[in-house]
Amino acid sequence: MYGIKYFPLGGKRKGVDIKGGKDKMKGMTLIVKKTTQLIAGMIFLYGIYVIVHGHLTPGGGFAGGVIIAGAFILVTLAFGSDFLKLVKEEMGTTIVENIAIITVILIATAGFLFGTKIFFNNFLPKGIIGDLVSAGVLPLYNIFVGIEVAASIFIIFLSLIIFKEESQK
Amino acid sequence: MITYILCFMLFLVGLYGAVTRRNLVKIAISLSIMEFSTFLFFALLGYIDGGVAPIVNPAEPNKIYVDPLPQALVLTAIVIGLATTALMMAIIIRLYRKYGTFDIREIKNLRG
Amino acid sequence: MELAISVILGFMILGAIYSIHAKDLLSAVITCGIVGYGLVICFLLLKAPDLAIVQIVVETINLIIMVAVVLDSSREESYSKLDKQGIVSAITVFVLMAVLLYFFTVATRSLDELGKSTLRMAGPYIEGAAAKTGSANLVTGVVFDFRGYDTMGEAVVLVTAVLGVLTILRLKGKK
Amino acid sequence: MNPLIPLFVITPLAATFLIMIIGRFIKEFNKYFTSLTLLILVIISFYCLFKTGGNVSVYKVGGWEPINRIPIGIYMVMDGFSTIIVCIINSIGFLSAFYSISYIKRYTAENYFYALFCLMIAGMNGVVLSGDLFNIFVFLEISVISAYSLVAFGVEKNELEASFKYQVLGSIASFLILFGIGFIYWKTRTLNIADIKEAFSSGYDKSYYLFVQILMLSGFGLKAAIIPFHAWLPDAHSSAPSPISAMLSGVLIKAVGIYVIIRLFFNMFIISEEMAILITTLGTISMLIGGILMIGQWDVKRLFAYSSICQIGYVVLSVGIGMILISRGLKHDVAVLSIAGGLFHLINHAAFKSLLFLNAGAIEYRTGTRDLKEIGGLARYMPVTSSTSFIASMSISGIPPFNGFFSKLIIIIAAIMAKFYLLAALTVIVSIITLASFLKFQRYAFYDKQEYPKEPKPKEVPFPMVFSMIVLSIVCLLLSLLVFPGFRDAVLTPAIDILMDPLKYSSQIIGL
Repeated sequence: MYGIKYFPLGGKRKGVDIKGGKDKMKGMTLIVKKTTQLIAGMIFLYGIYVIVHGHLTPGGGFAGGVIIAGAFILVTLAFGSDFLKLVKEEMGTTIVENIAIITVILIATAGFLFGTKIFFNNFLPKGIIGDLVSAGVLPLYNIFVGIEVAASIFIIFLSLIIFKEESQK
Repeated sequence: MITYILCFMLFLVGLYGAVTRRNLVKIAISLSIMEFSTFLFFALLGYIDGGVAPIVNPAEPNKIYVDPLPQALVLTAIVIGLATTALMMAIIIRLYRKYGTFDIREIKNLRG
Repeated sequence: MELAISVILGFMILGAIYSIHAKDLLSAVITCGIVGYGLVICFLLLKAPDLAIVQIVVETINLIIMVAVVLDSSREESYSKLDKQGIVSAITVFVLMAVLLYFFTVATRSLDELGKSTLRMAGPYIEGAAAKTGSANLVTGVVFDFRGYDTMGEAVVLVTAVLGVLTILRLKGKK
Repeated sequence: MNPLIPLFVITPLAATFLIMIIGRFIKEFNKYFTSLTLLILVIISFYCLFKTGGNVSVYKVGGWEPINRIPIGIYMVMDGFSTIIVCIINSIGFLSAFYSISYIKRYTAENYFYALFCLMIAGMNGVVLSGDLFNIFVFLEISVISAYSLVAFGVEKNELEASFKYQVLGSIASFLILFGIGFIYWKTRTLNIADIKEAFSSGYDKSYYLFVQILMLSGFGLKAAIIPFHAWLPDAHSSAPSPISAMLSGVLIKAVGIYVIIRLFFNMFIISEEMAILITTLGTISMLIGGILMIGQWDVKRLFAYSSICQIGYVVLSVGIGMILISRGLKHDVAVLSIAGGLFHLINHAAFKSLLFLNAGAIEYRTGTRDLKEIGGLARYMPVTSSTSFIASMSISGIPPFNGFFSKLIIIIAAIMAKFYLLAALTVIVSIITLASFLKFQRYAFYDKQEYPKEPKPKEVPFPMVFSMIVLSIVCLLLSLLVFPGFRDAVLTPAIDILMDPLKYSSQIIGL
């Protein structure tokens, strides 16, 4: 009986609407917050693992990026944030995203400028198959594409939330 | 061959939904279903009997691997699908705020 | 193998039909998500773990976005009885579907069966590809090295969609 | 290996992200930088046209050489045909971007506009310069997704609805294309267009070919708005901001629709008579119905949008006549003439239709409406807009000194020489309908009333808009020169050669 009051079943609790509205951005209940604290870090680490081992095991920049974005989304949903902070966050994330994608293009053109003067050339030494540091530029692509994907999905989510908040005013 | 036909049937179900439904969200769902069937079609094309997942283990060479090319294509296509769905959802929520309904028959400002 | 995939596909088709016809939009969206997760199992059976991972996370994000849109609304599909135009269009679509299905079965008669595929372009991706790209995961090798240009395009598509979402969700269009 | 080829894609992409980063901190950076980038691209593309236009140059991305004559990487290909389209894309893109400098001031978030504009250019350049089917799909998605967002740029009711319609039909088209690519991969196990041609040449299975060709034709036909698939075009083109309408109508439907259809049917599939007749029929229907629907329109931009469908019908029709002749194996010179007419009309249409949409934008910029019944007597207040739109209207209706006349004449002559008398007659009739509609536009917009009915009186638009319109109207006049042999040999002949000789394309690419 006592715990049910704080259990995030969704829908309407006593007078408070979890689904939407201004109340949402104040965050969810204590249990959710504590659980999120525990889990979000692990999800984040798992995302990094998937990205870094992209050339050895299944996964890669895209999967890992989406997982990292999932961790951020979880934290935002659980803890909430006020409106102004959200807008700032969105601006920052946009810049991160653009820098990441421009780095991908720079790496691609790097083979164009030096190396063998070919666009998209894998100009770094390949190393031994199975090592963490191997496969030339592929891990770099994985990392920057991962950052870019994470930022993109987080921006999509944030802009949806911001739009909802704005249009309710 | 039956799997390919079923896969194409899934595609047709999506097409049917996209053409006949009158609800914005339902149209988006139908498009997602078409997307799924296309991904599955590519994955089916790459399968080889007795093949293993295309991850090389230097200790055990000379295995049969499934075709990695369609998998790479699907990987690309999945992310493109995510992008289109996100954009479509943004337009849908915008239209809902303007009209207060998802029904396409009431959203008919433009002729033709 | 073929049987297992066919059974899952059958359930996916049923789920798709239900999802298209459900009255409550939330259940429609969630059923669509379940169909997507069914796809994950198919990918695992087809020996495509990369795709399974990407599909499962992307489907989750997709579901979050869709539910966020639907939850805010009335959720009911305003259902009205089939009018004349609806019946005509439904009949046309069914006929068209039957014709397409027939042509599909005819057209695919001479093609490879499931699991009997040969390799032409992908041959070099497997033989000695690990030495060429240095990547143990052949899919990553293909995605970022042989077809890296495609992948750059794909990342750009995502950026384009983000720019589009930011553009569309502006409150004021004109000054 | 021509190192200039990847620049067409990298430069606009890099410009996009620089605009997104630097444009946040420095105002006014975005507009001038976009125009500058596109100006550079225009110079490079014309350099390519006159320097290397004739021969096929291949760029192997990643430096992957073919193994056993089977290409394994992605190839970028630049030949006569794609060079022409690249020149069109970048020139119209530059003029539209320059025009936007004053036009888009009324909207918020200019950064996003210019970023999406550059992405659209990058996507179209990528589609046109690609020699790989899946690569075409990826870049097509870049260009159409930015087009969806740009159509909705005004975020009012009409824009959003048009964008949604465009997006639903565009997504269906994308999945049809993707399914078709899968089908081709199923049979040939390769994605390079030249290599697919090689693989197709062994073993001919009629039902398979027909199915694949219909999938591809309906997919790209939806993008090109050929008639049964045209539902999105009038809404999208009339709702978008005017520079974007000019891009969509003048370039996008050609680069991602007509160009790819012609490329695939001439250089990848084996031309069969059934498909040739189907394509000709679709072209004829587009031409007729587009012309008939055009008559009743009072909204300026909708009138132009329907006329786009009609003019695209001309292009498809003449290319289709060429295909019929090729598949029957007779009258090779007439087929060449017919395809030349189609390509010439494609180039001309890009020039005058963009000009018309820019004019419509100028009218809307000063009067705030697009309804022909509410405006009138503008000739006195907006002399440049009036005279340039007169040139464009005469071009599109085929009045002698302008470019439209020559291309329509070539199409009609080719139809008569191929003994398709009915088609020739229809072409003439639709041309007259076009003339009537555009005379209506001229009369009601510029000459009908002595005085503009409302206050304040409109005045001429700012310099960037005037500049773009004048340049385009000069281009309309200059393009007439393409009928003379010297210019034709430099521009049109290499493109026709690559299309007419089915083995040239594939052998050059694989052999190199």
